[in-house]
Amino acid sequence: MTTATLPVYTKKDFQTDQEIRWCPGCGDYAILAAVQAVFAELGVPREKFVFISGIGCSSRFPYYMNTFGFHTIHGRAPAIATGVKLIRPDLDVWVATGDGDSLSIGGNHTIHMLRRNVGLKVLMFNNKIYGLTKGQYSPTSEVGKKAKSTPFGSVDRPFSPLSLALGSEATFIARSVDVFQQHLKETLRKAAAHQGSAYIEILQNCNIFNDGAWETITEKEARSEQVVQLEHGKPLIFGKNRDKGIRLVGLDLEVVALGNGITEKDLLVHDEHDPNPVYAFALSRMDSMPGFPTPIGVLRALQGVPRFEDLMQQQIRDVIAKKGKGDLAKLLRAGDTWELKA
Amino acid sequence: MTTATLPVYTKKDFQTDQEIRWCPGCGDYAILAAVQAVFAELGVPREKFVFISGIGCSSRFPYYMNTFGFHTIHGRAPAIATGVKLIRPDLDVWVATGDGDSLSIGGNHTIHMLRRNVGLKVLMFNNKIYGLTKGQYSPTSEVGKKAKSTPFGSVDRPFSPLSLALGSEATFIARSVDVFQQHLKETLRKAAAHQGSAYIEILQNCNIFNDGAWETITEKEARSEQVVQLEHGKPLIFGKNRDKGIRLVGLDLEVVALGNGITEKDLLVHDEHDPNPVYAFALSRMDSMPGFPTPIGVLRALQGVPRFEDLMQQQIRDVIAKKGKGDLAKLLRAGDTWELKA
Amino acid sequence: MLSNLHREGQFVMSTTISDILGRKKETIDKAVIRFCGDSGDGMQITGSQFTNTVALYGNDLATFPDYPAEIRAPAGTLPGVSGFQVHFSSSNVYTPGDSVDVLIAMNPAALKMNLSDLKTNGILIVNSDDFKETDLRKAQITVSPLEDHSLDGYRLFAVELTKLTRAALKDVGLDAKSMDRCKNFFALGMCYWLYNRSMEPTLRWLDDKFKNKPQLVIANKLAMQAGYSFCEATEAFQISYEIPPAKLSPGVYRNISGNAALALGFVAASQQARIPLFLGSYPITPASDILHELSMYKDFGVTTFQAEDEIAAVSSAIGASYTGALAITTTSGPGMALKTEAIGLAVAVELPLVVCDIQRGGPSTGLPTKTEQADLLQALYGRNSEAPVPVLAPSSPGDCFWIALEASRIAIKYMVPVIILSDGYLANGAEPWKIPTVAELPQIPVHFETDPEGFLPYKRNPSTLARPWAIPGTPGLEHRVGGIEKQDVTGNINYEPLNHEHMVRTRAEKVEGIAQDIPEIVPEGDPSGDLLIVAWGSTHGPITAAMKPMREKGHRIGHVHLRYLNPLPRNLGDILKRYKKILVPEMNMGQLVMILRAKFLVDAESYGKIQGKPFKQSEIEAKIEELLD
Amino acid sequence: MLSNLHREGQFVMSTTISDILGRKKETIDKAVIRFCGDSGDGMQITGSQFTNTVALYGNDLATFPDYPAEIRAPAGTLPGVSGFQVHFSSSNVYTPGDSVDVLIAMNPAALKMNLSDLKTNGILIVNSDDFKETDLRKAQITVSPLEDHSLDGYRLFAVELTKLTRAALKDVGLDAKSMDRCKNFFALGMCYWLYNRSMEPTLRWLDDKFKNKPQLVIANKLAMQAGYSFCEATEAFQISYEIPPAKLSPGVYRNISGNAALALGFVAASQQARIPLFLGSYPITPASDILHELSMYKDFGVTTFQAEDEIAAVSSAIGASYTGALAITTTSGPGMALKTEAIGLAVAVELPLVVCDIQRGGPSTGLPTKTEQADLLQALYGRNSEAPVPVLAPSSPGDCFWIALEASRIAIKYMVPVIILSDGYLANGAEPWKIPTVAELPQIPVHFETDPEGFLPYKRNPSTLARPWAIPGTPGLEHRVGGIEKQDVTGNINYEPLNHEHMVRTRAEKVEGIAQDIPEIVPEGDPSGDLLIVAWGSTHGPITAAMKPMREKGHRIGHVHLRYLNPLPRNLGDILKRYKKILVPEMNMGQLVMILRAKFLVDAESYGKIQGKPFKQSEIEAKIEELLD
Ligand SMILES: Cc1ncc(C[n+]2csc(CCOP(=O)(O)OP(=O)(O)O)c2C)c(N)n1
Ligand SMILES: Cc1ncc(C[n+]2csc(CCOP(=O)(O)OP(=O)(O)O)c2C)c(N)n1
Ligand code: SF4
Ligand code: SF4
Ligand SMILES: [Mg+2]
Ligand SMILES: [Mg+2]
Repeated sequence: MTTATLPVYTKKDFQTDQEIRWCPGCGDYAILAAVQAVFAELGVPREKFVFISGIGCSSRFPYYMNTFGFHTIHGRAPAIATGVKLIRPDLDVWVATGDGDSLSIGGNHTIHMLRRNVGLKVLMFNNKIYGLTKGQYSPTSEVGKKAKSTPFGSVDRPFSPLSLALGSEATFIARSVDVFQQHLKETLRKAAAHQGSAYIEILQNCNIFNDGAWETITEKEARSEQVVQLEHGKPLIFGKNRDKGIRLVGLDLEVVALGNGITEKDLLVHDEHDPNPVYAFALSRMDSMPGFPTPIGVLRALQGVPRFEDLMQQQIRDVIAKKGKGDLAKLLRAGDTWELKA
Repeated sequence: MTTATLPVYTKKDFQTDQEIRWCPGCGDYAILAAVQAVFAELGVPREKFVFISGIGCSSRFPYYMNTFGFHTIHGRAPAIATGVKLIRPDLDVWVATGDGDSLSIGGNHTIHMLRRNVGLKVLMFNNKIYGLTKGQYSPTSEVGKKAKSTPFGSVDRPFSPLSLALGSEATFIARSVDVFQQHLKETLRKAAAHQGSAYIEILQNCNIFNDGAWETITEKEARSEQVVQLEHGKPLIFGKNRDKGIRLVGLDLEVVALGNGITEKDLLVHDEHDPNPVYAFALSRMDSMPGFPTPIGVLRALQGVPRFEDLMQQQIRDVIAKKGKGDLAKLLRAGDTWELKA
Repeated sequence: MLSNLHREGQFVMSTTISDILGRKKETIDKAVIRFCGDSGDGMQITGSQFTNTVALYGNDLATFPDYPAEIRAPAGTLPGVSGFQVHFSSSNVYTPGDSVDVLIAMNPAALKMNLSDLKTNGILIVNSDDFKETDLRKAQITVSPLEDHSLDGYRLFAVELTKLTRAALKDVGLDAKSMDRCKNFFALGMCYWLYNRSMEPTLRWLDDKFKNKPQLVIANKLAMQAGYSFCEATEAFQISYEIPPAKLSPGVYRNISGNAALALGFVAASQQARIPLFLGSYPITPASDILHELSMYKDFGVTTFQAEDEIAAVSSAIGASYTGALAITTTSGPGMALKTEAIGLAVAVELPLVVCDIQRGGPSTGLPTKTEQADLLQALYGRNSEAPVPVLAPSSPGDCFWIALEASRIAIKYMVPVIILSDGYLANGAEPWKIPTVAELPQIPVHFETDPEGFLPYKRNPSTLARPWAIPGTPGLEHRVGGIEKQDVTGNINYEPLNHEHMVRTRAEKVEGIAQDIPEIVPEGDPSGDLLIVAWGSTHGPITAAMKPMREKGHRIGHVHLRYLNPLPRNLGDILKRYKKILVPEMNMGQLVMILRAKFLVDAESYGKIQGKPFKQSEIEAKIEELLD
Repeated sequence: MLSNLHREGQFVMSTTISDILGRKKETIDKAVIRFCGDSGDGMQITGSQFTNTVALYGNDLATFPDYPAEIRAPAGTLPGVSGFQVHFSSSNVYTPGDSVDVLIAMNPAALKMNLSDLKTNGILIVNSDDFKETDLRKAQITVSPLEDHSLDGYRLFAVELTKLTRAALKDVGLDAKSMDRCKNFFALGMCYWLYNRSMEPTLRWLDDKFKNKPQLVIANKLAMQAGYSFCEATEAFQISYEIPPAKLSPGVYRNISGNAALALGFVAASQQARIPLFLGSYPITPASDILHELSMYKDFGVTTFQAEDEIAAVSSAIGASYTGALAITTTSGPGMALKTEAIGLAVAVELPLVVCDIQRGGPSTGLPTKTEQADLLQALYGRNSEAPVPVLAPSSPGDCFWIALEASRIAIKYMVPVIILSDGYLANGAEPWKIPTVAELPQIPVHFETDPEGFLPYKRNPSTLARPWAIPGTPGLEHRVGGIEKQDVTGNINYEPLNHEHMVRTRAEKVEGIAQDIPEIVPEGDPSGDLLIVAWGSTHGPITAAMKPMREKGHRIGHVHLRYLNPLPRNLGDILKRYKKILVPEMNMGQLVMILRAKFLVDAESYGKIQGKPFKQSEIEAKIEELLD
């Protein structure tokens, strides 16, 4: 792969001629735009990109990306993508999925992909609803959700997708928002650079069945008060006037106002490389803690964990190095044999 | 349910006439004995116990318990048990499962059961191997495991079952060991008392396909050095001479020797009720951290989270209280109707 | 007929001005009308309102909603077109109609997609405001059909629907976009005028629907009335039509879709059985509405569990059944494929369970919103090893209610999982349904075993071969069941060769035996003759419709419509022998026909249509003619 | 014959003392011998060693291992009994034998479970040390059969195996338990004496097997030699047998089981196709060994992925196939049920894939370690909607190799998932297999599309109807595929009615067309006559065995054994017409017979055996006699 011959791409090179079939106003458009823009920059030949998806509005994504694309069946994209990676670790494989596709029917494949650290970049469009099937609650919907299948309100507690990912040994987890284009692009770039599974929760608005689900975060007013942007090596500060921060008390996080003797030094400093997942786990709980802002950005980017597909291929290379390349004629005659002459 | 009429049970009352078909020496026998003993004490009428299992050596468990028992299909026990609980929340429903049954094929049902906090007690027999299918590695097997399907060693990282459970919002997680009978019984009692999902990892020896997997913990010598027994309200101390402890440094745990200025006061004090799962998550990482002992006992017992089945039934009662009990004749004629006379 | 009608709403036909002006009013027997437009144009609501009005009036009818797989494809594009067809008549109606008398097309894309179904000289109403250059481009049309004479064969009414609606609503205080959303009601008003229908039911519905948005009530009412008046005033139509009520059998009616009827049927079954109803389901088109419906019936003690996937859905239902509930699970083809292992467990442990497969186009994701009948063989054989189950199929939306009851009855009586095969067409299509009284519903006796004396988990009822239903919580009945082969009677794990053969045959016999407990079949039409049409499911309508004209032509034709696909009615073999030829129309490649050929060695012929669309009456007629020529 | 034999091992028959002592040595044609005992007694190893030795000697043979579902049920109990049967002969061998000439029973439970299969006057060797009160109780026997004359009809040799073994090993320095573990080798030694076989191959095997445990090498060798000498010295047997080598067709042979042959076949296919082999699998009895085997062939670049479940297993294989691998997935019935949705996806996206279902007893968990053929209809129809796939079935352990190659060839050439139906009997049973040279293997040409010029993802090869295989990483071929219905040629999402019908029919046609690419069938036996036996899979052995005696009796019988179940060989219909009756023996309730009846309207009769066990030759013979009487 010589970069010298790599064509210079523009966003347009990643657009297809297929009519986009999302509802007007859907947050998916913004995500598509960001992905197309970032792909053009990554320095990867277009034919090396593969987009694999399950079923859902979000899973229509591959049709709109001028890369290799495979729109598969509900929930199974991580497993199918694992097969792709095991055969061709050099491909840049991305998964587009939804909160239902990835966490409901696809939960098992998601956690095992993360455990194995398969080198896939997973874009999980979290709109806290089943869009394509017209509005049932999902495993990320808040308790009490009134939706098509829960007219009296849901009673089950949601997953925190990023906590679940950490419980599954994820090496890279991040969160961004459909409408925060710059942030989203930056997050995608970081995911692209990660060696191993990258699980990115993208807060996405389904304006038809769950409009305003992320309002508290996306509204102009809210952005700075309700969101803390994580930056490696920087303290956890937020607020319109950057006057609030997060500090650690024992194993608990606490929101504090800066001033009155409390300075940046008292705050947690973001370390996305912390080998101990406890820190990232603590961050992943914040959005469900009343009074806390929602962290966006890369919560964890653990370096140095080998990718599943590389280890698998390495094992093959090792065996060949040791035993030599397999000889079919020999293999057929392996073990006890006897010859019968004519 | 009047305790006055409750027969006094002995362990024998929970034994069946079926021949036990585990290999001689299998750790499952000890678990069976402990469960039978504890069931006899719980003050629950025998007919209210239901044991549901998937497939695996461990999943043969229900056949040997003189309660209601259902040996189902591979991985689906939590989902089937959820159906049981939704219809009869008053039943005392237990699930017997293995590391393969619960974490491999059954991973999705396990995490969703925990998220919903269905009132099931799950005994997960972790022998780090597929026993019934004769020795393939499992999602809890250590990296490099040479087993039937990985003659050159496995390359995927294992789950920490208890981390995964916490990532799934578990309200009760515990760990015990087949051969630690008293500890196991005590753990079972605590699980029985918990309102909601209880996930108990039982370290179990498969002497045929993975003999000695827990040797470092179960060997006489090792017990006190490699194991820290969690007790609510007590500091985390271990060692033959109870001369070592665990303390917190930032978000990291540290093993310290007591003495030389370090006293019990510097140590973490176990709080199984800590509402913040970060503490339990930190504990759940310990066994995979070199130099750390394996914690056994109840890592987390979060109180006050309602059970899924209770909320579902409550919703039915609420609607009936508000609307009255449904009237079929009325329902049939609901909406716009018209009559055609003869 | 009108005098016979008592309408709950007590509305009266308003005398129309056309009567006064003396414009022509023609009484006809039936009409087929199709509303089509962009998904955002509210065509489903418009169609439903029209349907409701003609139903209340007493016409027989059938509907066919047809909507895209996308929630909302881009406005104005071909994939975004949504349609709703109503066939209403003073006679019996069996299908939504092969072709349409009146087509309302809200934009060029809708016109392009639907025009071929409009009868020559049929009425075509288009919104001429939406035929601008950009609109045409979205529909991939170069020259406006309003200008190139391509519509010459129709009675074209190019109406400025947008402009006229805005004019009507100018004082309501809505923004332009909101006003434009009311133009479907303008079109609806026109249709009411055209068929001399009262706007009363729709006015009432608007009051209720938007009770918290009074501005919308006013706006839509005004739009509808404007459409009505437009026809009246402009003399756009020189003729209007009157279709008298149908002679339906006496009783109280409502309009019902197949999915709603299934839901209602299960609630009724649970009430009749006096045990709780449990639904374990995972949403999937076109089955989701059953979950939605049942989740509203908490007052009937219904538990609806939206599971994490289809496997958990069916598994939870098995758990509920084990615990004494009437347990069901609902899905469509891809979800059905995922449930098969667990259904096999229900077969092995012999527990009642009803599995509803609302079939859609396949394979794989296929055509999620389109209809098909291609899951029959999956239902019969799609499990590992020999795992026979009864399979039932409703033949109309209203019949779904009765099938739900019957499936529940069989499941409970025989301790067996039962599969119901409905399809997208039955699920979403609606028909007037005669409401039964509770007394008319079948009894569903349930016996939970309670006696520990001599209890054994596989001791069978000698006549049904059912094992006892012994639910957890019953003192003294502690026992173990499982998916491994077991000894009959005791239920103990058993691998002996002859026991296995006995168990396999017993499970099969139990299902076969149900043939004695279901009605013999009586063919419609001729009891013997040249041709027997054997079919199942939603093909009932077009075949029934085709029978009459064909028999009037002198052909001797019978029609057997199978509601029981396994076991088959016990006299079916005899009936097959009475006809020279056998035709089996199915919306698949020939699945039932294979069963009939194998079982009865008759040279039955398959007629397959796999287009995501029901048969047309004319297609059935043509095939009959071909065969009998 | 002996002179013709070159043995790689270069061992020579040792002259036995019996020759010297002049005890009787009878030359016979064949023998069936069964070793049975507790699962812990090493019966599978004993049987395999005996098999290996007779195979090396040049006998034809067939084996039948039969082990319990439990890993190790309690020692001495009935469920713990494990058995291994070998049939070896100087003529062709087709089955492991209906009944046994020699039964070695290591304990009372084994005796009880197996005695009924021993021929009258057959040789019965029991370990009399294990017939104590407690041993009898574990086997639920009250009176010792050694004492109640119930064994009078057999040539009983009650040998103190335990005691004699311990005596032989007294100097090795093992504990009692370890010594007792060698008693199977004592029994093996006895059998070698009885059949005049050299111990050489087993001695060699022991050297290799326990190379790191020299004590065990010595102990087992001593035990075996002691058994041999015991017969020699004690004159326990007054007669020994000689079974000359068989006249097999010339070539190099090895003994192979069906699962090993499948694994080997796929490695060969991947080499012939020059693309990597990928296996996605989840362990399940009796398929797991294929995974175990293939995971050893990393030197052939084989990727074996043990997935989290069957759905992930097949899905990963689809991903690998999409990326250009020869992708396979292996499972048994319950796992197959879970894979059906994903197989439907492979049908829709038209990718090559080979799915192996090693059938076992069902339904549900059923009889995991027993054999059955009841997944045929699941393979053919167990998917939502119309999703036809080719289905192949090997007819012997060795044939599994060729079926793997053929399935791979078809999958790649036609871009279609292919199902292979093996079963527990073929999987674990072994037979001498003539090893092909690499040059004899079929070519499997692969063409990956590389030319962007005019590339369209569903542009079909006009003769095969296959679409191009355009793998990721190929510049200029970026394109999208998916499970939604698509337009032919372009592959764009398409919901149009006629396109759907076209696609459904095209997918079916593609599979049907393979009939032109597979051999016509030629019946074994009479080319026309009174009876045609049509069968598939592992029933090949007993049917072939039964043919000869029945034809010798004068019956005119043909036998068609189908290796292709979909599509069927193109001349099958013609062949069926040439016989008066058609019999279809299957280890199910009549699955293939249903297809034949439906397709050809012939009154084929089903003969079902569902006992977790293969047919016996005598059962087939009896059925033939019944039909032809
Ligand atoms: C096996 C199967 N089950 C169910 C469905 C129906 N289905 C399609 S998408 C979907 C959920 C979509 O939700 P999500 O993943 O959140 O995607 P969104 O549409 O919200 O982007 C469901 C239940 C299906 N296609 N296949
Ligand atoms: C659908 C399905 N897939 C696979 C199997 C085979 N199988 C039975 S048990 C098992 C794994 C058992 O491992 P575990 O759960 O750890 O139980 P253990 O035997 O170790 O107690 C497998 C793969 C099956 N029975 N059903
Ligand atoms: S339904 Fe919601 S998620 Fe789906 S396309 Fe429409 S707005 Fe987007
Ligand atoms: S195989 Fe292992 S886990 Fe299974 S019964 Fe035997 S010792 Fe126990
Ligand atoms: Mg969603
Ligand atoms: Mg295990």
